[in-house]
Amino acid sequence: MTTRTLLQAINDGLHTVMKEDPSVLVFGEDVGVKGGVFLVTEGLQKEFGKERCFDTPLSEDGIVGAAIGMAMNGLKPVAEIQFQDFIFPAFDQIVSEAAKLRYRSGGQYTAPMVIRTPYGGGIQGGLYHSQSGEAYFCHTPGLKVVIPSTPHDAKGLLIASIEDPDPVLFLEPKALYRAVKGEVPEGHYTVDLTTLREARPGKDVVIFCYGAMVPVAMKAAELASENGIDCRVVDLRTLLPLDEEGVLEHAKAVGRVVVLHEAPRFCGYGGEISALIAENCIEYMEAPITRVAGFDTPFPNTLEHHYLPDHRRVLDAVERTYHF
Amino acid sequence: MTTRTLLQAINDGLHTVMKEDPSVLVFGEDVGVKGGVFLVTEGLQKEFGKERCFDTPLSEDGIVGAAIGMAMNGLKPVAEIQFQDFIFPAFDQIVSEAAKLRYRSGGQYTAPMVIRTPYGGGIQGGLYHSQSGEAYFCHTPGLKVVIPSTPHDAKGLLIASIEDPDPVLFLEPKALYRAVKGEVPEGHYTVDLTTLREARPGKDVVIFCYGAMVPVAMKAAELASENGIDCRVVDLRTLLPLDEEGVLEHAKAVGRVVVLHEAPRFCGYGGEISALIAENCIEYMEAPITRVAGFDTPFPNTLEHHYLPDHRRVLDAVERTYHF
Amino acid sequence: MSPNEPLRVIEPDGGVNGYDSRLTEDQLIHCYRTMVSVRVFDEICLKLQRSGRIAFSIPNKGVEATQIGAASVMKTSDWLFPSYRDFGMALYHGVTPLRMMQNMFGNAEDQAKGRQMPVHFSFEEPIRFYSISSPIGTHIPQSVGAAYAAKLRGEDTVCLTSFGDGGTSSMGFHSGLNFAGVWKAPVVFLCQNNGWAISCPVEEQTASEGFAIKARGYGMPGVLIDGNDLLAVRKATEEAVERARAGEGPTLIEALTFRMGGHSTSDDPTRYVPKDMVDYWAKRDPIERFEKYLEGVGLWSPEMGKALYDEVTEEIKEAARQAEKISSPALDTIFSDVYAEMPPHIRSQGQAAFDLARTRGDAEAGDGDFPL
Amino acid sequence: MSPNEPLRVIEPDGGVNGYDSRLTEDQLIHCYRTMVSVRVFDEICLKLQRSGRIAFSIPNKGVEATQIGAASVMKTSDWLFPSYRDFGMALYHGVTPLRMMQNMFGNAEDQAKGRQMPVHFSFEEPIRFYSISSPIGTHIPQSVGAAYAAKLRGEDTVCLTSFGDGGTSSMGFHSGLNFAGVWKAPVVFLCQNNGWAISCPVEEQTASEGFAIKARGYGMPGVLIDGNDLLAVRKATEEAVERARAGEGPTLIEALTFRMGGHSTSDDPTRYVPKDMVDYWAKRDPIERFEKYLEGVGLWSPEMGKALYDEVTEEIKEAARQAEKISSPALDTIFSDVYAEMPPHIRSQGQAAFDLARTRGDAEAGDGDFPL
Ligand SMILES: Cc1ncc(C[n+]2csc(CCOP(=O)(O)OP(=O)(O)O)c2C)c(N)n1
Ligand SMILES: Cc1ncc(C[n+]2csc(CCOP(=O)(O)OP(=O)(O)O)c2C)c(N)n1
Ligand SMILES: [Mg+2]
Ligand SMILES: [Mg+2]
Repeated sequence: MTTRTLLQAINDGLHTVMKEDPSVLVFGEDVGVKGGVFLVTEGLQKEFGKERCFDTPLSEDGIVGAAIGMAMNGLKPVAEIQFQDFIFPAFDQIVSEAAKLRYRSGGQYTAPMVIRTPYGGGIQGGLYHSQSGEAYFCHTPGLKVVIPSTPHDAKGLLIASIEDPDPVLFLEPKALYRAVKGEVPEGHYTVDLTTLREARPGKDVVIFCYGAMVPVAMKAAELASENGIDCRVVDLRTLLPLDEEGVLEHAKAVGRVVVLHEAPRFCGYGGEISALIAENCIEYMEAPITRVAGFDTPFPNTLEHHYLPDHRRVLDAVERTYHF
Repeated sequence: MTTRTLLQAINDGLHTVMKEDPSVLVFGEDVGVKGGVFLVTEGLQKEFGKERCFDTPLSEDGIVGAAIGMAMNGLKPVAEIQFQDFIFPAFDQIVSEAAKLRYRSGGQYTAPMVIRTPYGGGIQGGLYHSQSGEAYFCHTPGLKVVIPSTPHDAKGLLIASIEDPDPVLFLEPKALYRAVKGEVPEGHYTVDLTTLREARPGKDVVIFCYGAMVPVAMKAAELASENGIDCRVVDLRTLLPLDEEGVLEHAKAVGRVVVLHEAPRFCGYGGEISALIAENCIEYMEAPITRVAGFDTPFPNTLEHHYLPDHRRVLDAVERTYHF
Repeated sequence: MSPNEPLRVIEPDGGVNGYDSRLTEDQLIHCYRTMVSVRVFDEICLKLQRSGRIAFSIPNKGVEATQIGAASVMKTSDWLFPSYRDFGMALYHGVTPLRMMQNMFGNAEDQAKGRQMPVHFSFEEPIRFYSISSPIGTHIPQSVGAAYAAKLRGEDTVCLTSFGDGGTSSMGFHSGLNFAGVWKAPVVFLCQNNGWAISCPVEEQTASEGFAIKARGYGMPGVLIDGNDLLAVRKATEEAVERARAGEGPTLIEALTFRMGGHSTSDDPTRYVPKDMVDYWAKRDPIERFEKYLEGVGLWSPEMGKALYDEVTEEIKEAARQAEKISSPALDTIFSDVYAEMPPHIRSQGQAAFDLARTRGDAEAGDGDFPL
Repeated sequence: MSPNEPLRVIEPDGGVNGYDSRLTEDQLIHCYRTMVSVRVFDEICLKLQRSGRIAFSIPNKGVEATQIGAASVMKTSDWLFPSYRDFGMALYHGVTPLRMMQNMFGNAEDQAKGRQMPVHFSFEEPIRFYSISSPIGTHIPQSVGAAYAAKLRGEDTVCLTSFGDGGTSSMGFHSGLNFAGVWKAPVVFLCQNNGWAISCPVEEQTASEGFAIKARGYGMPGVLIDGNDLLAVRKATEEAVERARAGEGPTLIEALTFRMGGHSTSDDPTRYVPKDMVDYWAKRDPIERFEKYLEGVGLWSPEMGKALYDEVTEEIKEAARQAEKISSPALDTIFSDVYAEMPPHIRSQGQAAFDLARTRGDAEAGDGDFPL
């Protein structure tokens, strides 16, 4: 075990699989010599050569399209999109192609591949370097969507994603790249893609969250406990397919629910969590199912700290839910 | 008043505004001589000339990108995307550009424009000529999303959309193009983009729906009434920004809710409706908030009638909700 | 539109100008037989559609030489990334008419399990005929990825990637050709310029002088050929495949041809195609052209042609009869193949669909017409 | 990379070869002054960023001649569709350093209301300097739409659309140039080939022999020029603008230049740019080049240069000082301008944010660093 940042854990995960499996390739804009703008792929080109870690032309459509072709022809591509905000030129390739290939070909062709991309706010990136687009993708059967929140999970989920037989969108909370540290096992291990994680036990209010919002929820939970409210925090980590049963169990057990994400509220991922609960165990609910989310506006720059949900907003929702 | 199909009503709407306002242009793939593959734009090129109704190269990205430029330079573009399934190459232009232009430029530049596109199943179109992608767009602040279900609304909402100062995605339920008929006023009128429509009064269960699912809900409501269940049907028609207050009023008044759409359930638009209710008036709910939706799979072909929600599935949900 | 003269091999009189195809008699006949099969398959599908027995087809009369000429150069270890009009590529490599008809009927034996519209074929043997996707151009960068993977792994696989004049405007064309150029990927891009993208003529598609010329912008050679001349198509494809196998990278071939029918069974081309254009191309039928050539080398006579036509017709009709008898796919095909393993939520949706059918009866099929 | 010789006007010795710019002395000085202003603005922004007073900037030392040469041909009734590195286009047309600094500080006076990162300028007067968007290439088809609208309305507006070598790989490049060709839209496409897209050299971007050549694939002329030669940039842009105003359609200009700093303040170019390349371009500084020319025509001396530099420096420093004093945008700027009219759900979110700040105190600013 070594203590690593989330960023180092991902880098370690890439090193680990590239060493074990020569069919794993890493490519994207600036991932080679530069090692990516966040340095997530640092050292890979040096260690594995230009054939296995290389830069591409500035075309997300081409990056994902080519990755699909590689995947169906025996390689295991790990494509990087520099910022999740820039993934939209590849939206068609992801949603129409990668996600539907197995289905439309009756299982003859498949696209087991990973698209890694940093998402979310916290770096003063304004409208186009801060977005959390998970909901745009989670409405797409055939795709998997994974978001880690700890270094341990980041490495384990990434390796599981690379080994998964289906296409996986791996969203990395850039705000946590260097902000969280934790124990990370050496070498190969996986964290399975079908279960959520209870990040903190609690019995009064359960907060469902993922990615960069997990530490925010934890902080709010701590503050709440000072006021005698015992919060459970659940890190969903695989958003699609979701561990629905796990969500419902936690919701039933606690009876008071807050759903938290940094993307805009309207038609966001949180709506699905609320809806699942309202559909399957509404009779257990002792309070409204409350969402805390980014505002329904584009992402601002100077005022980003007002836009991003913080412990104040979560605490407020927790208290309202608890005292309902 | 004349009786028109939904398709004729849209064609009539386009004629009406093009006659009144020389800055309105219609363009897209095959909209000129051919009049569009569904013949929605039939006769426009003949009447208004090639300068105002014309074909474009096969590039949805180019169509929407150019429309944005025209809009900011004084024209009123009405761009057609041949099938909603083919809109994804333009996803970036819609989500990153049209929707965010007013905000990012501090109101200096704006993109008042309409993107019309047929959506949904019912024509044996398989994976790629049948999808209902509304949820992909409704998570986008700055955009408006409109779906008519009657000829009267189709024309009135379309004219309102063209006159709206913001970009509007106008989704046309292709299954209804020729299947519904109704009275359509002559000449210019608008249906406002801020209110939902009660399509059928009722007190026992309220069905929230839109587009091609409205007639399905109506049929289910009729069948339910034979069993003594009095269904209210609410046609949301403007999905973004939604008449949230209207939704909550109907939900509170009835206390039992079914949400219906043909897109896949997971992270679909219905989740937002459920979540809104669970957040704002859960205490009025006398039963689980039930969703009836397309399955969480790609859209099939031969078996499309099993995939599309029909009166059987809606009735089933209504009865379960009623008898809960 | 193109100022350059396209490459031609078969002269109007059937003679050839200085190109030795090195095809055996059997191979020549196989090319011919496949062209006839495509034409007959097309005719029969149109009839099946008109009589309501299948929902949809894509006419391909007139473009046979391009698809079969190009496909005939490929080995079964290569990959085809075809367009929806490339029936002949599959037939040439031994996909049976029956397997293709299963798809036209979208039945339980369809390789795509009735999930796609007709003509959206997918085969992985005898050759990899990549699953057709409706969105235009998406397969282009995918084929580059597949080719590059082969190259990285040291295989000598080549990908043949086919698309239309309209397809050159797509984003996939741009990213695909650009990546192929940079990676020197072993791909042959075949642009079938049939004059139209549904109702839009090539002048509405691009202002460039033809499509072959677009190759230079991606650092690869571009070749303009007569697409109704099977041997010209072979010659250009052979050269391109050789370059690819030799590690010299991709080539763009523009084949001039003409779609003699509508865009699809839902389309009426008389609304937009000028009559004289139809007449011009009617005189340049690729099958008649090849017959002249075969006649010259003693392999064809009107009788032989007639006999082969009848034989092929019977075979394809029989395929249609058989395919029509096969039942629809089972309900569970809606729910499988979304992921390698079925997740719980899809399983329970499938279960609910079964239960509902039991308690409330089956869903009713609609009668929607496909417009495009 | 390009085998063709780029167009050059100013000789190494400062003489000009056969091109009369028809610029008055005032205009020449204005060009020079703007080049110096850009360089100084750049220097000051780098310092402001290093000292933590602004978050981010985009170095543009070395590319001044391209942006100012091109912008100087445009009228204020034209449109600029710039890239994030085109500070000089705004300055040339009279946007004050103060207005630009408000954006660098993202303060309450920023035209973009502090919503965008620094360098994402947006102005509509004195010239339409279109709101910069981070996603690469999206503005290209937009500019074509704006130009086509002008043409349809009978105005003689021309759009100048600027992007980098990396931008040519984007889908917007392909659709934009293709539409412009078909529509004969009055646009001048200015590809600033500065050798790099962040850390990716042009050879990784495309296999074509340069970028100007890509024009032919879209049916328009392509011109290769020395981008560090202000008069060569003017000459090519003038010709392109004339064609556009005469209804003859678009032109693609490739300007060879070099970004002498990093991609941004977060980038360390020494990790990837070879030293000899830096040295090569250091000898070709566009400002020194223009000074030689001005000296030759009697408009420049080292003293005059120094005085102007000092004057401009003081002006821009003062702009920075003033901008720094302006407060942050008000909380309600988060919620306005999403739509023309604020819908109820956004209004109530804004209200909730106010209430929360009152009851639980203000949000805390983070300390995230921008990496790109
Ligand atoms: C992205 C996308 N946009 C639009 C369509 C609708 N469409 C289907 S075929 C076609 C024309 C294609 O023309 P071309 O590429 O020349 O091929 P051809 O049919 O002539 O063989 C169009 C516009 C589509 N399938 N995909
Ligand atoms: C669609 C998209 N992908 C990636 C990025 C990240 N990015 C910002 S600038 C840049 C390089 C641009 O290079 P070039 O076009 O040559 O312009 P230059 O910076 O050299 O002026 C990249 C990859 C982006 N902004 N947009
Ligand atoms: Mg065509
Ligand atoms: Mg560059």
